[in-house]
Order: sequence, then structure tokens, then C-alpha cells
Amino acid sequence: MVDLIKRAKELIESAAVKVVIGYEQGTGNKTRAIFVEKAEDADKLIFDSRCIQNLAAYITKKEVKEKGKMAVAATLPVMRSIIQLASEFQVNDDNLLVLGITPESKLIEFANLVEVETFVHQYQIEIDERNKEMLAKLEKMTSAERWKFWIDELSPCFKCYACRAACPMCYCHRCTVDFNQPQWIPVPSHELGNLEWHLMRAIHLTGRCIDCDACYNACPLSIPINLLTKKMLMDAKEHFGGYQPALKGDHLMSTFKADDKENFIQ
Amino acid sequence: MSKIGVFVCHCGENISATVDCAKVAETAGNYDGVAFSVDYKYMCSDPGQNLIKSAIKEKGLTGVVVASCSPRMHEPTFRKACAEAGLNPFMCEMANLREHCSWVHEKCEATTEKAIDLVRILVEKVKYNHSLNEIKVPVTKTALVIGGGIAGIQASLDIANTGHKVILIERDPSIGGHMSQLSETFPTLDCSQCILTPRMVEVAQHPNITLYTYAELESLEGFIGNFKAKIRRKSKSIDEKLCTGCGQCTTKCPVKKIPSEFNEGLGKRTAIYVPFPQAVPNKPVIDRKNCTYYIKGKCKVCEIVCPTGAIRFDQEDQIMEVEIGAIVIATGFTIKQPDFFPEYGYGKYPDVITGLQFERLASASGPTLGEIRRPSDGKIPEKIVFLACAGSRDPAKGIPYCSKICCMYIAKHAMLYQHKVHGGKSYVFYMDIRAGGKQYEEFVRRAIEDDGVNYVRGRVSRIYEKNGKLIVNGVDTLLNAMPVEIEADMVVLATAGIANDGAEELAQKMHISYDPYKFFAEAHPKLKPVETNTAGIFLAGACQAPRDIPESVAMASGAAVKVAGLFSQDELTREPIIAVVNRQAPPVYSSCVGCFLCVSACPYQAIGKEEIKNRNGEVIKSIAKVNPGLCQGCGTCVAFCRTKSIDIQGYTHEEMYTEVMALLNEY
Amino acid sequence: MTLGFYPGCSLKGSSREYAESVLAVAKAFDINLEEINDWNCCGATAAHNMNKELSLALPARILSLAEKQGLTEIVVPCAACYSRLTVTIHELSKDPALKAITEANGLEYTGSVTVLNIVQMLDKYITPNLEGRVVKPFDHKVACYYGCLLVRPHEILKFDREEDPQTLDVLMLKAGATPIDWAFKTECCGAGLSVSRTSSVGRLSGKIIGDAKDRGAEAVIVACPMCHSNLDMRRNEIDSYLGEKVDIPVLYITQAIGLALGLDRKALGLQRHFVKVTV
Amino acid sequence: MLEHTEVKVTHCYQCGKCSAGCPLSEEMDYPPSVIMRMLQTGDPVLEEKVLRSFTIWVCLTCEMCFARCPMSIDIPKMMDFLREKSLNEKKANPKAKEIVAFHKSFLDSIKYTGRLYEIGLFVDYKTRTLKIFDDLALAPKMMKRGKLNIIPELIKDRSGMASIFRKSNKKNKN
Amino acid sequence: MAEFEPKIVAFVCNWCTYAGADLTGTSRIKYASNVRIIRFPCTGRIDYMLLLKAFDEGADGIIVSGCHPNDCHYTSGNFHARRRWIMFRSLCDFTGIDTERIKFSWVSAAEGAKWADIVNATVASIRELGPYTEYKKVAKYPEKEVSHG
Repeated sequence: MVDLIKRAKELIESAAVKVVIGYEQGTGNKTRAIFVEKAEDADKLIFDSRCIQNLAAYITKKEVKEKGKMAVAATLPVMRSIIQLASEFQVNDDNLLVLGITPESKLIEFANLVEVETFVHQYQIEIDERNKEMLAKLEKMTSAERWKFWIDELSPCFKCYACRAACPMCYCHRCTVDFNQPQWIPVPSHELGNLEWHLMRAIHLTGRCIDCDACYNACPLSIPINLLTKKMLMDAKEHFGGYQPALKGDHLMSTFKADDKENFIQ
Repeated sequence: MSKIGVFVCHCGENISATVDCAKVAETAGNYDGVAFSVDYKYMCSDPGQNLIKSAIKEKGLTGVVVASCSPRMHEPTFRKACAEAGLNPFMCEMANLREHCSWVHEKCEATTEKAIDLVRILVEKVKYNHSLNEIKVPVTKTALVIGGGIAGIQASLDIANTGHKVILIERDPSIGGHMSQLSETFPTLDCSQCILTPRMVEVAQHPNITLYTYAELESLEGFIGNFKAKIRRKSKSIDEKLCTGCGQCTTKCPVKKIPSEFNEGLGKRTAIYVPFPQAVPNKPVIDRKNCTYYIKGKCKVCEIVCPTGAIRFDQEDQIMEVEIGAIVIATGFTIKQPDFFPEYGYGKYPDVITGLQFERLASASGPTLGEIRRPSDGKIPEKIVFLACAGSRDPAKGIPYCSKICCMYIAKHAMLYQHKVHGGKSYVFYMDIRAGGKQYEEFVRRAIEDDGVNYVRGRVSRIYEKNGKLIVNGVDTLLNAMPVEIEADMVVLATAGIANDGAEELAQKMHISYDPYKFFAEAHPKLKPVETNTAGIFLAGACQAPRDIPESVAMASGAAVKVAGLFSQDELTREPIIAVVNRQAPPVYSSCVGCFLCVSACPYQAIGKEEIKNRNGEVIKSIAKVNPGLCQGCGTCVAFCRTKSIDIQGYTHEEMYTEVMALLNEY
Repeated sequence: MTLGFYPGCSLKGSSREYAESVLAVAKAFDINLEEINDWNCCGATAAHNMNKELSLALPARILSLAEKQGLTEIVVPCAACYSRLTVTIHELSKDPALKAITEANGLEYTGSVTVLNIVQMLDKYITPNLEGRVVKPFDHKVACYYGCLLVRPHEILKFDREEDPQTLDVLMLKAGATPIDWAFKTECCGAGLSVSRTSSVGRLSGKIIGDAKDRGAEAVIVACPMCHSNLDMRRNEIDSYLGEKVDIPVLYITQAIGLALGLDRKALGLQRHFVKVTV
Repeated sequence: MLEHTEVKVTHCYQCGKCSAGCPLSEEMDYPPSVIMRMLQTGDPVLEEKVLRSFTIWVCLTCEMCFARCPMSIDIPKMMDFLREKSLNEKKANPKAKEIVAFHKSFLDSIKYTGRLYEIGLFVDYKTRTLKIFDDLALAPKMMKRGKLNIIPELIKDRSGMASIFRKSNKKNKN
Repeated sequence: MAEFEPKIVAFVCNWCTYAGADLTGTSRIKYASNVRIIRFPCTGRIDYMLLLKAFDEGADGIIVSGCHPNDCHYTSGNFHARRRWIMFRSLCDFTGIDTERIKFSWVSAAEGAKWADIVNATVASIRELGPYTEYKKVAKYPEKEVSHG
């Protein structure tokens, strides 16, 4: 990604930004996030198919924000996250510059978030086939089978919160699990605690999740928790016509339609 | 350690018949934190209340649970009792043993068990209750009335006469509204202007009323008792202090061919003009779109002829900010121009006119000085046809609802025509005659029986012009739908009444809701007809739905009383059942992350932003802030907040959580 | 340029002059109208009066043929045929059940064909280039008559507006004529009852011709063979209704345009009219 | 009625605009709005009257009523339905003999030839109605002006044509 | 063995359903005593986490009820609630939580009889389903250290 490196250098040298967030070669075949603050470090920047981590997760972190204005090498999911975050007043043009990387891995620099939004809106959020099948499979099961499936899948979870750390939307300073007056979610990682933790996450991400799979990729046990958010994504589409992260306009779950379906209400 | 008192009421036999009250009291007595527990025949009686009061004093109770009837019945009673005994009223809860238990279940173990549960839930809740104090909001005792039609005039006068200040704004150059355009009024046929003009003058002279014509609401913020409004005073291009209203300018103005709004285009006016002779204030404004000076840069005739030098070509719009405590919206309605009915040829045939235009023809102050003459050739029509529902009750081309006033004014028009044109023939095509109202039906019958107006039940299919006549193809549905063809000289369309232009924007400026037709929505269709969903904002007249004069006036007075009631107190006290955003010590300040999703969830726009600044005034954090004046305490935001940073007093997370826990975990 | 062409039965018989003039005008602008092979009758009023399914199946066959032939736009000069075809497209698109039925008849139709009535065709391909082509301005007062099927039902045809339409008038204006404002633009001429109830036709058409005459029209301009045959061939009934002999000629829009373009009167089939075309 | 046609007769509030605009209402035994009212009642006796009425046959489906109906009730569609029903139940009004005959002749003509054969149509119609002498004057004039074809135009795929008619009619009879 | 008596928790709004249940009382309509009502200001306030908690603590069934659409005392609290329920319900269903055990209803202040019907119907259907052992099994271990701090 030559032009990315070149641009990063310029930005740092011209002091247009204080830090450029991108990917670098990690241990083994992995890539990891890099925070380029000195021009020479820019050469470490790479971009290829392995770079799937959602860098938007960093831009709301206090430490990173304190560095000053940042530039992010943003793939489509990252850009979506950024727009959602902007709509939630977590980032804005003053503290963020987006170095977009198109699905065709072309570099485009955006003057402002409005441009990013327009770009993002060219692409619908689409659940990939593999997961579509998985969802279909689960929906075919009986309720009891699904219950078993999830209890089994979730029981190994030891609440390392890697999913939360990797998720750009989990930027709250105090997560509900850390809330102890009252203790909504049981702290220990037993079945109940795990179930409720992941249910709550799914609900909190409803209408906000942009389906980047960061949570799943981060999970050391590869628990398919992203299926929960994908399910919410599908239902949001089915019931409310779906959503796209947008700078303006109401949030899917903080608004309503008078004719929302209510066939389940007596 | 809390000291809670439990007071179980027999309610005579009502509870004790099926619930073992003694057992309930006894069991409750054993709960930790319960310092006193007793059952008694009538808790709400004086001795009963005294029982509670003395217990509070003697045992130093920190909380009270009264197990009796529904809180919706006696909560105020018992909370008052507690308060009198020096306990914060919000430390008192009620278990509903009557409506929810004894009255709906048989006498048996299970029923008493349930009673015990209900008590336990609240005992546990009370442990987490907090002392709350009623909220006091100051009241600015000035009202803003928007719209100077009859409704706005009535509301302003009524409020002003209760001794409170009123600011009345009207977007046109004069107050008076549609009523000032009317000739006579049903059902009494008294002259509209004769009864209206005195009121207009009274408004202008009333010491408590400040009138701004040619002015519109720019923006509104704040809440009940404490609104801040920005008002745009459009430039009139004259100095009102100097202008004497002598009329020199209007007579000399060379631009004389502008269709007069007041005369619905049937008359002409000049570029500098007073809308009508009885206008209030009776001072001209310059219509810049049509004034030669503003178009070509020269003319200034008015300036030359003005004896007091009051013309101000360079005058600009002024924005003024006012503080008010309540608002009455009386912006009225407008009519749907019937040009969407090509089959009726309105706009194509000059002698097909609207009801409002007919009013002007029939009005003594109108372009024909009250004689009914055809716009095309000034001839007096020998045959005239009135079409009801020309747009109303017409989902396909017009509006689905009934405009309500047309049936009456058509009858009036036909009557006026018959009185003015002797030997003339008038026809009314109608579907139903809706004359519900005092003296209304009698009025319509008079038109038919005494004045010989021909009512034909059926709609008109089309109107076309032939040899100077208007051929009206109608039908008589009472004669097996027999076609009726009338060669008329003039046709009057009873146009639909629709929401005023700009209604939607105004509603959004004021955060009030409106119906699908853009009419402003009342808070309750039956019990709160003049209130809106925003406390402190009220409705009067046709801005809420088509209304006739008596209804508009009644609504206006109703709204005025609401305002006066509000102004009768220096402070508003409200139950403290409102949402609050938690605050913590630095560096956290609050667990709120400021995503502000709650803002759009709030039905009352009660949530805003609060910026937490450090000493140097730099913003460290911006978090949600609930406006206690606006919050109504529904708690929608609470269930919505991911970080549980917003909570609602009286129904806090802890309280509700505890209830669930207590309910399901037996001791 | 090539467009599909569905003449319909009348244009092959009682109103062949319409076909002639359409083709002549098209030719003048190098538009090749390719006839749909082996087309059938659209079923007209008769079909939908008697048998809904048939009234859809017949046009469906036409459409599927057109599709097979690779035609995307077909010009349908006859207003009745135009109406039937458009309605069929609408019905099929909205009701899969019906589509199934028609397919049972082995009529595959995917919905790729758009139907143009004559005015739409002229509007789209002729008017833009009419400027400067007018050699003999059609300098007469004309009453443009639209009839029913050109503008109704508006929900489906979406052509012009159903009350007091304008397109024909605008067209004639461009051809140098003076369109009059009159009252019977869209009143029915009696169409379907042409043969079976001549009395009614006499009355309805009579009103139309009568109003045109009273307002000093020198010719009535039509775009529908049924209107034409009623207004032109039913003059005995019309005259007896009006109680006088009225000899205003009735021209197809394409004939009028043709004249303005200076095309040969015979080529436009004017000699075929009952009422001598004096204009 | 509704499920057959999706035409919502209940929406009619009897304003009569259809009857007022209908070019033929004065020739009808029941004007359109009255037909609507009769159907609204759901009274079988009245429905019978409707099916036997002359109205449904004299209606030209000129669509004027629909175009101006404030409630957007598709009366023409209803008329089509009623005609078909009336025909299937053999209830066509005797006064409508000619009209029905003409439609029949018309359809027959295209049934066999695929396209309308006007002379054939005339002859067939006249034999059906025995109105030999009406319009007799017309034919020669038309002939003279080349408005009539001596030989019918035949389409190639006539079997296909026939099958369309068969299929569409089968459903109709039951 | 005695018939299974389901534990049912009702989460209701103060203005419609709570008042409706009061009316059931004043009209002396009898219904099953298995239900315990918890009063909220508005359905908009009802936190889905509380529903889960109810199951944790051994509820066999849940009733959630408020004002009919457009009748909400707070104009739109119930509309917001409804949208949340739609998503919450489908998530529960997706994770195998028995949605048959969560009944949603609109009961106005005038529908005393309806309230009785809803309760009786719910009790009956939950009796059919039996105790919610699946959830309890999960919730039970490790033995209740869960409580509020």
C-alpha cells in the first residue's frame, strides 16, 4: 500500500495529524494495529486481506484521543463504524481524518465524514452466505435445540471481554456488566452469566452493529456470538426496513413507527 | 438499617373477608428492617392515619408500607399523613391488597400468600427509596399568542383581562384573520366586521397587550413557565411611530394592479397598502415584491407624499427575544384552492369562485360593495349554483375529512343571494347537510323553506362554459340518480378547510405534534382539547381542526383559562418522579458516555446536552441532562440507556430490581 | 430507427387511412414501424365485456409475440387497443395468478415491452424535430378530441391528465393550427355501441360535433379509429340528432400533421372519409 | 362481489357523481350510483335485479365514473364482472339482445380468423339480430372507400387462438 | 402430588393496565391468584433485563402489559416499548428462551375483564408448559451468589 505509506508520511510531517492508525505485520501470519506517530514508522504500514481487525475500536479510546487528531486507514466496515460513532457523537471531523480503503483496495482520502457517509451508503450491509446458512439452520431447529446449542456454545466463555474490547460500538466507560447496584449480570462466567452477558450485548448492539465480525474474530474460543448480532440485523431489516449508519436522523431503536407489527401482542 | 412500618388495612370486610390480615401483619413483622407491623380496620380513617403518624414519631420509622387499597385511590392520603408526621412522603408505598387481591380471589391460603408477597415486595422496595422533594419551577407571567384571528384576539383579551401580560403576533399587516373577510355570520346573519372590529380595536388599546403585526415566530426554546421565543418582525418599510395612517401614500402609489389578498383576488391593491379600511393597526406596509422602488430602484412616490416622512426603504427585519410562560397557538386555517378539480374549471372560468370569494362579493366593504356580481362581466347572476364538498370528503382528489363549516356557510350564501337578488334562482348540490349546532338546523331550514333555495342531493360531475353560461352537470340521487343540468351564471365552490401553510414548520419549531393533515394535535381528543403534548402550549381555533366562529371563541377562552390558571401561581410544583442522569466524582463525572440516543427516545424533548468544563472552561465531557421542567417521568430513556446512567426517581433500577428479587425469593 | 407496430383490426379495415397516415408520417421522419408478426385482435370492448380472462389472454398473446420479436417499444395507434394492452400489462404485473393463467396458454411475457399510443409516439420522436419541417401550416381552428380510452383510467395509463388534457392541442399548435377550448374533449362518442345501438351513438357523437361546430371548429382531430368511425361515418344519426347538417371533417392527428408536412393527401387516405375533408 | 373484483362497493357514499357524469345514465334502468347502492345492500333480490339490468350492457366502460369518483371505486371493473356473471347465469337483459349479439359476433369473428373480419361481423351480427336493413346503406359506402376487406385477414397460428378461447371459456362456464 | 402452581410476574404500566387491574377488582371479577403485579410508570420504563431477572429468580411466566397504541399517558412510551419487545422477543426465540412464557398485551383502564382473561389464559398455558426448568437449571448454579451489592 505504497500511497498509504506516502500519505501517512505527509500527514505526520505536515503535522496535519498526530497519529495514523493502520495495520502492521504482527507475529506469525497475523497483522496488528500500529499507531504511526513518527514519519519513519509509516513504512511499517501494510494492507492486505489479512487486515480484518476493526480499527475504529481504537478511535474512542481515551489514550488514543489524547494524542490529538488522528487518521485511520479505514476499510468499509471501519468506515461504517466511524459513521455510527459519529452519529453517537463519539468522533467528528475535528479529531478524525479518514483514509478510506475501498473494497477494491484503492485509497481514497475523504475531506469530511459527510463524504465518508455518502461513500458508505453505496454499499448495503450484507450478511455473508456462510452465516446466512448458519442462521437458517438455527432457525429451523426447535426452541429446545436452539437453547441447547447456545448453552453449549456459550458455556466455555470465561468472560475475557475480548469481544467487547474489539467492538467499536462497545466504547462505554461503564459497561452494564461492571454495574453492581444492582448487579444486573452475574460476574462469574457460569452459564447464566454468560448467556445474559451475550444477550445484553446483542440487544445493546441492535440497530448499531455494522456486522464487522470483530467480536467473533477476537474471541479466543471462536464462539459464534456474531450470530446474535446478525440475527438482530436481519430482524431489523424484516421489521423496520433495516438501517445504515447515518450522521443524521433517528436511531433505529430510539424511534418507532405507529404501525410497527404487533401480532404477538394480545 | 432501615426501620419500616407495615400497616395492614382490613378495609372493613373488603380485605379481611378473603385475606388473613393478622397473618399478613405478623409475617411482615418478622422481615428484617421492619420495626413495626400492625393491622387495623380502616387505615384511611383518622384513627388509622393517626396510628401511622404516631408510629412514625415513636418508632422513628424510616419507611412506611400501607397494605390496603389501590395506590391510585389513597396514595396521596397516606403520603400526606407521613409528611405530617415528618417522614418524607416518597418513603411511603402502598401494597394493593384490595383491588389486586382480596376482591379478585377466593378466601384461601394462596390469597393470603399473595397478600404477603405484595407486602414484601414493597417492604424491600422502600429500603431503597430515597427522600424526594417536589420540583419547583418559576413562572414568567407573560403569554405569547400566535395568530391574530378571532381565536387569537379572544384568547389575548381573556388573558389580558385576568391582569396578565400578553404578546400577540400576527404574520399579516393587520389582525382580524378570516373573520374580517366574512360578510354576515351564521346563524344570526349579523355583520361580521360589525362584531369583530370593536374587538380588534380593544386589542390594540389594551394596556396588557403588546401587538406585533407583520411578525412571525422565529424559534422557541425552554419549557412550561420558562419559554424563550425569538420573534421576527418583518420590515414594514415605515416608521410606525411617525406614520399617522393618513393614507396619502396608498392613494398616490402608482402600482395599483396587485390582486388584493383580503378580497381574495377580486379587488386590487397598491404596493404600499393597508389590507382593508378597518385594519388594526391602520398603518400601511410596503409589499417589497411588488414595489417599483425595490424592483427598479426608483419611484419613492410614497416617500415624497408622506407628510411625516415615515417611509423607511432601508428598514430591515428585526429579531427580538421575549421571555414568556405560556403560549396559545391560534394560527387558523386556509382553504384548499380547488384548481385540482379541472372538471369544475376553477381558474379557467372566472365565474367559478370559492366560498371565501363569495363572502367578499357579499360584503358591504367588498369590491362590489355588497352586490353579487359576476367577476367576468359584472352582471348580476340570475342563476347561481353552490357546490358543497368541493374538496372535502374526497379522498381521491381532495381531503378525506369533512370541513365542517361549509354546510352552514353555503346555506348562508344562498340566503344572502336570495335576499340581494330578487327573483334569482339558487341551487345547492350537497351530499349531507351537517347542521349540528345551536340554531343551525333551523337556519338551514329557513334557507330552504323561507328563501326558496333549491337543495339537490347529489354531486356535480362537471362544469363547462357555453355561450356565457356555466353548464352544471349534476344529479339528483333522491330521484333515482336523475341527471340534473343547470345553466348557471355563477358557481360557488365550498372549498375544503385545510391546515395553514407553514403549520408543519411551526409545529416542529415548538415541538408539538400534528395530525396527518398537519392540524395541530390536542393532548387528548376529549379531555384535553386545548392542551398540546408540550406543557404550557395551548391551542385555539381552526389550527387544530376546521372550526366555526363560536367554537373558535370557546376554545380561545378555554385556552385562556388554562394560561390564567398557570399564571395564578408563582411557582409550579411537580411530582419529582423524573429522570436524572447520574453524576460522579472527577475524573469520571458521570457514567453517561454522551451518545445522546436517549434524546431521540424522549417523547418530551426533555433531554439536552450538558458540557462539563474544567477551570479553564475547556469542555472535558458532554453528557445528557434532563430538564426537570419538561420531563414527565415515563422512563423510556431509562430502559434505553446502555450504561444505566439515567435513572428515574421513584422507579429506580435498584427499586424495581429489588421488587423482582423480593417477589421471587421467599424468606 | 425502428419501433414495434401494432395496427389492430380497424387499421386493416374500416380505418386503413389511419394506418396509411401513421406510416406516412413515421416514414417522413425515417422511423421504421415493424409490424408484430401474426398479431391478433386485442379483443376490444367485446372481450372485457364478456370474459375477463379472454380480455387479458388476447393482448397477452400480442405482447409475448412482440417480446419474441425483440421489440421493446410498440406503437399502438388505436386508442382502444392501446388501452387494452396497457391494462393487460398492468393487470399481469400486479396479479401473479392472472399471469399464471395466461402462461397456461403458452404465452410467455416477462414485461419488457412498453406501449406507446400515437400521441406519445409523436411527442417522443416527432415533435422534437417538427420545428422547420412544417411546410403547410395546418392553419385552422381545430377541436382536439381525446375520447375516453386515451386518458382513462389515469391510474393505469398515466397519460396526460384525465380532465381537460392538453397533449393533442399542443401538438396541433406546433403544426400551425389554433386549438379551440371546448367542452367535449373527453366525453364518450358511443364507441362500443357503434353498431348495436346507433341511436345512443347518434346522441353522444352529436353532442361532440355540435359543441365543436358551435365554437367554430373547422375540423375535429382524433387519435382513435372508433371515435373516427362514429364521428365520421355516423353523420346521418348525428345530423338527425342535431336537426341540421354539419359537415366538419374529422381528421386523424397523423393526417393533420401529414398535411402540415405537405405530404400527399391521397397518401394520407383523406379520400376515404365519409365527410369530405375540405381543410 | 368484493373478493371477485376487489371493488369496494361499501366505499360508495352515494354522492352520485358517477351518475351525473355518465354519458348514458339516462338510457339506463339503474344509474351507476343506484347499482352501487343495490350491491351495498347485499340483498340477493336486488343483486338479481342488477344482473338482469339493462344498465350493465348499455355501460360503455368509458371510465368517466371511475375518473371522477371521490372514493376511487372502480365501477367499470365492477360492470365487467357483472356482465360476465349475468351472461354465465343466463340473465342478460332482453333489451340488450343486440349488444350481446354484437359482442358475440365480434368474438366469434376473431375466434376463427384471429383478427376482426368486419363484413363477416356485420353479416353474422345481422343474422343474429335479424336487423337486416339497419346500416345497409353503410356497407357499400365503406366498400367504395376501401374501408372493408372482401377476404378476411387470417392469422397463421389459428389453433393457438382457438386454444386461448377454449381455456378462457372453460373456467367461465363453471 | 398437588397441581403445579406457576409463578407469574406481571410488569404493567401505572396508567392503563394497573388501573385496568384495579377495575377488575372493583368489578369483583375473579381470576387466578398466581400473578404478582409490579407497577411501572410506563411500558417504556420496563427494562428487558428485568424480564430475564424474573426468569433467573424462578418465574415460570411473565406478563408485560400497558396502554393501547395512541393511548399512552406519555404519548409514545408504549410505541418505544413495542419496538424493543419485537427485537427482544426474537432474540429470546433465537436463543431458545421460551417466548410462550412471555405474554405481551395492551390492557386499558377500562378493560377489567380483559385483564382477568389475560391472567387466566396465561396461568392456564403456563400450567400446560410446566415449570420453566430449563432456565432454572441454568440459573441455579452456582447456588445464588447473585444478589445486589
